[in-house]
Amino acid sequence: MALTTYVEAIKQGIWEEMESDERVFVLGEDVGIYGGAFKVTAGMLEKFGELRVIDTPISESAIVGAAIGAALMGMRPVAEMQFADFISCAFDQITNFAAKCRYRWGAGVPIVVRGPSGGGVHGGPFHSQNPEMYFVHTPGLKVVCPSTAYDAKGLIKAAIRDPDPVIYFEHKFLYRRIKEELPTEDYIVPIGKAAIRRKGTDISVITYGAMVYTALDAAKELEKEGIELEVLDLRSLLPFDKEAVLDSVKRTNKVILLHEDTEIGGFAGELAAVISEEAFEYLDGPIRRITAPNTPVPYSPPLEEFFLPKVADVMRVARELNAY
Amino acid sequence: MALTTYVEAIKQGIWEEMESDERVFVLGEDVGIYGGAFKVTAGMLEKFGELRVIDTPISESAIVGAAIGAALMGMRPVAEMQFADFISCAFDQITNFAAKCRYRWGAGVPIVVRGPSGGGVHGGPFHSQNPEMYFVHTPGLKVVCPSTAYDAKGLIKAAIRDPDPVIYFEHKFLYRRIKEELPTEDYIVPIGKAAIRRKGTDISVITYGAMVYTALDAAKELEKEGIELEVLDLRSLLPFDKEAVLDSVKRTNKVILLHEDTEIGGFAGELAAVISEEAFEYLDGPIRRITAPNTPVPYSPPLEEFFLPKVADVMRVARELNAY
Amino acid sequence: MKTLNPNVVVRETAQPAVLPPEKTLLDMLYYMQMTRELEFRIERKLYRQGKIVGGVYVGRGQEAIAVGSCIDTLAADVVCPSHRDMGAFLIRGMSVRTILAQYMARKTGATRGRDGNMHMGDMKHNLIAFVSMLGDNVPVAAGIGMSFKMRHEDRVVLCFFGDGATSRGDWHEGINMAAVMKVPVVYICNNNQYAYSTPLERQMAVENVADRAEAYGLPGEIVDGNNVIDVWGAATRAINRARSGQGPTLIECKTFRMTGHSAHDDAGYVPSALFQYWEERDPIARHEKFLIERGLITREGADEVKAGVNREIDAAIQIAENDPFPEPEDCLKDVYYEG
Amino acid sequence: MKTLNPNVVVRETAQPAVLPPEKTLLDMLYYMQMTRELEFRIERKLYRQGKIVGGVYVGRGQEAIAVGSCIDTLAADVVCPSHRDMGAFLIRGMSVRTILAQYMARKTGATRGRDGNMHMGDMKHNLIAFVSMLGDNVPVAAGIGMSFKMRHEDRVVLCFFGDGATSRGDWHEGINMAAVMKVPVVYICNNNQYAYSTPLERQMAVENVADRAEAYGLPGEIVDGNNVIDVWGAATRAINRARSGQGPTLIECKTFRMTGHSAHDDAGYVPSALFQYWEERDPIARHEKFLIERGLITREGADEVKAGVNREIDAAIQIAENDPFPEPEDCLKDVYYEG
Ligand SMILES: Cc1ncc(C[n+]2csc(CCOP(=O)(O)OP(=O)(O)O)c2C)c(N)n1
Ligand SMILES: Cc1ncc(C[n+]2csc(CCOP(=O)(O)OP(=O)(O)O)c2C)c(N)n1
Ligand SMILES: [Mg+2]
Ligand SMILES: [Mg+2]
Repeated sequence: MALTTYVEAIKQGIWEEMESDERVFVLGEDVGIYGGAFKVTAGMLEKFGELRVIDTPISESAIVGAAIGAALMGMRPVAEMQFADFISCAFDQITNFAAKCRYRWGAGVPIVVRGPSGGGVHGGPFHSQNPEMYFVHTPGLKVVCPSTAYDAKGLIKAAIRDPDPVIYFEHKFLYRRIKEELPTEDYIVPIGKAAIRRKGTDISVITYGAMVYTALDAAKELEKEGIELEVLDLRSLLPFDKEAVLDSVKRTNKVILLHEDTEIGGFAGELAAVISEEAFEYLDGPIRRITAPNTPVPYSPPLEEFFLPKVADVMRVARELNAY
Repeated sequence: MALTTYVEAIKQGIWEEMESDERVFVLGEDVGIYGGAFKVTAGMLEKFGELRVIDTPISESAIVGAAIGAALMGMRPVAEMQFADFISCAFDQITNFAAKCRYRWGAGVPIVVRGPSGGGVHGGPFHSQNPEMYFVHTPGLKVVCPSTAYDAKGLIKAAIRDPDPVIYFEHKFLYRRIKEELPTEDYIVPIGKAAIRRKGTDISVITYGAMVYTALDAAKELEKEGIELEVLDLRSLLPFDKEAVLDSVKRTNKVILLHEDTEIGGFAGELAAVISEEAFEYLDGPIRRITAPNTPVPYSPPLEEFFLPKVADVMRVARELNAY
Repeated sequence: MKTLNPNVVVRETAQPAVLPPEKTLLDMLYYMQMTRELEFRIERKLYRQGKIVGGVYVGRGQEAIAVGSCIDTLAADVVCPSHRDMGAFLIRGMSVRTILAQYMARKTGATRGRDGNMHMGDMKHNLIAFVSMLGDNVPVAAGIGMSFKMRHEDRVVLCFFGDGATSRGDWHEGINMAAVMKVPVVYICNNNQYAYSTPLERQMAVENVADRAEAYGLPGEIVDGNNVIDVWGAATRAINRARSGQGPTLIECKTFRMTGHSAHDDAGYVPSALFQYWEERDPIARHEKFLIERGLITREGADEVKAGVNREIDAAIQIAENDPFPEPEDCLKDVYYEG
Repeated sequence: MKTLNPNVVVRETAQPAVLPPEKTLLDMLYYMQMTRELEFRIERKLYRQGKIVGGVYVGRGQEAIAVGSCIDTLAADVVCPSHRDMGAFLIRGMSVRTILAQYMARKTGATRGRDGNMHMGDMKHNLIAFVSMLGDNVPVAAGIGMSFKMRHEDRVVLCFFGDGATSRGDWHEGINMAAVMKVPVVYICNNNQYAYSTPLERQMAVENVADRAEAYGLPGEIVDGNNVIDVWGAATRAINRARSGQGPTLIECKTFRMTGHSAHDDAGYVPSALFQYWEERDPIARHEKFLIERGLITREGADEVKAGVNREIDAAIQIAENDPFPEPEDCLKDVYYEG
């Protein structure tokens, strides 16, 4: 069977939803003729026509605003941010309009806002950001960060079908580096469910996105030293799978929180609070965070390499925790 | 001696800096003729003239953008957001332009962006927000949240003199409810330094903004029960006074993290991570969070009352922790 | 006609060739009167009695704009009001009691107490709730129009905003997108010449909001916003354009805010001559005069409209005041779909 | 003159009454040639050799715009370039080596490796670094102008952007604010008729970017962006207006992007006839021809300019390639002021 890349999986997911539900449409910059900067929407214009594959002006706020308007009328818009970094320009529409409609007046806003996030491709400070926390901190939104092709497809489909606004961050480093065989039948990955990527007894590494692979690589190395990491891939950040987190921590009693996003105010903080409140008695060591440092994402390869959490970081911290 | 309100203290701080440093100017909506929606800039137009007290169009993004431009030319702009909620409209300029200039090309952006945040005045979902975490999570910014008139003045002066961009959230509930005698001589409150508002031995309540008073009120009640809360007012969130936090926790061994902002991704998470990593061995009980629930800020008094963390919440959790 | 504000020219518009039917002309009076009296109660009575908390904004003097433009919308059309468009809610069918309950933060209000004053929405009436961030509804309206175009539906959307809101980036992005996509939107500006305390000339370096229309390639039209029939005429033309696939229009209604910005603003910064000038052009008095002159109503009949409206409001206040507040725990509900 | 794109009219501009001095005319050739050759090396050599990583954007065919408008700026003036304005950096005094080191992510680059390609800034040269978010520099330029006005300084700021950037809300807010405040800014649009793959008619429903100027109450001027002397003329007029306190101007330079959007885009979506049409209007060839016809340079002299430029670049590449990368731990420095 053919292997499907992560980027192709996203495309398949949107494509299938557009085929099965005529309310679904895509809009964004260069999504039509060009098929998207990363080709996520390639071929859609030809297949679905210009009413459902809409090239817009460079107006992130209006892209999201228009998606909201269409969603209020019963459509299922999928809005692309050419890079996730540019979601900053749509921040107000997302956090104030989309996130609060249902609460205020019962009007659902089933939009998906998606875009490539993350570093590792030398994109520099404005093409490498991980903006998930700005939205995780906004009640009314959902936020997902798939790490596998299977999840990328299953979560985009779940996001499109979701009655609430979903922010979907795809990791551009994984686009063509990750591939797997996908089911031929229709499936979704439910929003809010984590997946254990590796069972382990000694330390839980709780992570998401591209860092799942960093954790798995470290686990493989540490296995040789007799340290067994459990790797929990959150997949969704809002809501997140608290049960799976607590369950893992209660079994391993030690925890590393790993993400590519910067440290202060990052998702690791939220996890630390939940764990130290609800699994306090199970902890046999300090909760350790491994994150990017508190800086913009630098461009030059040695700087970016320094910035990104690495396998060696996980190994070092795991050894320390193991010895604790 | 006359007592100075919190709102008057902010005004005094800006006024004095404008008198002593001609680089300082204010801009924003209705800050001139009207003196600001909450009168923070009242009288400034008459005193300093329209080149330094600038009524702008309703353009939050351009207000901040223009402040950045002027700051790059050596000015010290103080930009007002009429309500802190509207900072959402300037999110991109703040997080991408202002926050990253120094890192990228060594250009300091000494702007202050200030505005009234917080609930308790029935402002509803768009006039009550606590948007601090969006900026705390952005390296390159500083974020302060004064709770006293003394701090309000000392921190606005420190913010104006700071070489980096400072986001200054004043709590509108405190504007006219809090007053105290202020020093007649010039002073600042250094950014990044917490203050112990009440010494205590049993539990540390770490908080900021209007919640400082909630904590103090609870402490007064609990004293009667023999529970001694220590109340630590962070004053600054970015950078925050890690030393003071750890020192307090190491003395009391129990901790409540209290804020008016919503829970998920709130500042309590950051604190929990730091404490559970760096003071793990000192903890004699779970770290407890008391925050607003994960909803927009509702308008109707019973809903808003439910939304805001209360003295009773602190008392309940403190009793539980004390009994732990 | 020159207003006192040297920056504002209200072009003399010809009386529309076709007048609305009699019933519409009389309905206009009713809705304007209802708007005026309802807002009077809200701002000058209930708010001052402490029965409404938080901020209160009314559209005194601007009643003709929402009424004239919404009166002929069809049930399937959509309206995105702004914060001075009470008439839109009334015409679209929101009850006076629901509105009052909203202002008094009751469970029976349009947002069940979650939001305040003019932030009302109801999909049943195709009314989109305003968010405070001015101009945010402009791209949203474009998206609503896009959905009509995609589905080949014969519907239009009306979107309201003030002169001040036109300075927001979202206003620009939204109008531009609507123009590029040629969607069926009618954008309606209440140019009351102030944004809070800020007069027009500190907001823009052009004389008219409608001067901006050309920059987007859409037709702009300026009307006397204090003449409900002129507003109706412009709206009708724009709605027809939209329905026939010719895309969006920007209508600028020249008017004046006959109050402070909100209930706690005494508008001390507004020259009193301006109030006087515009008082003489009061849209309700003018429409009454028109109806009387045409023999469509008598002076007494007009007074009875006002009296009737007040009886309706009295009754609604009684109900709304006895309506329950939401349960505190309701705070936690409906952040997400609950099935 | 009509271009092949039916939406674009390049108005035939009269040769400016006053020409720049000879030295300026020759400098123009040098800087355009340097821009062209330097970007050629960057896009077609260093990038393809893997010596530049990440994205690369060049301004091939648009060299006259930055060069014509910046050539007469004074040291105290400020320039906010966008992503296709290499000439601005060169004219303002940034060395070829610093630029190459920037592209090759070296410590000696304009951002010491923190940022890539055109995101260069240097307060020494009054060059403000671009951020990717298109249009963000427009309000920033307004603020720079405000500071000049506040301090009564005789300085102007030039701010560059593409046609696509004009759809951003920040563009609107910034231009409007500059117009209202009457600050000394010259806004310069490179209208290369595409934003990435999106042609002008899908970005705006007007023919010209400059049509938008009226909506803000500022003068707009359209020039042939492939004629460096025309650009110079328009810039000179606008700079003079700004210096004399008459406020901002919007200059639209009609041009064409003679490459893909970035080094990894083959521009397959651009009709090849358009490339051909604009190739014939190449700004460097045209300027060479002009200089030769006026007897200001010979063919050989012009070739020698190009050869000289290439020698400069060769030398700079050698240095830059041997420049060090930043130390990894540098990542942590300078997020805040470090004294
Ligand atoms: C983005 C944003 N900034 C500021 C405000 C605060 N504010 C509320 S109404 C108003 C003035 C609005 O003026 P205009 O658009 O002319 O409407 P009007 O009130 O005159 O009808 C302001 C500044 C807001 N609601 N939203
Ligand atoms: C806010 C924002 N959205 C999207 C992008 C991605 N992007 C980079 S350049 C570009 C096209 C720009 O078009 P234009 O402004 O015409 O400039 P040109 O590249 O044609 O010179 C796009 C969409 C961006 N940089 N910023
Ligand atoms: Mg107004
Ligand atoms: Mg372009």
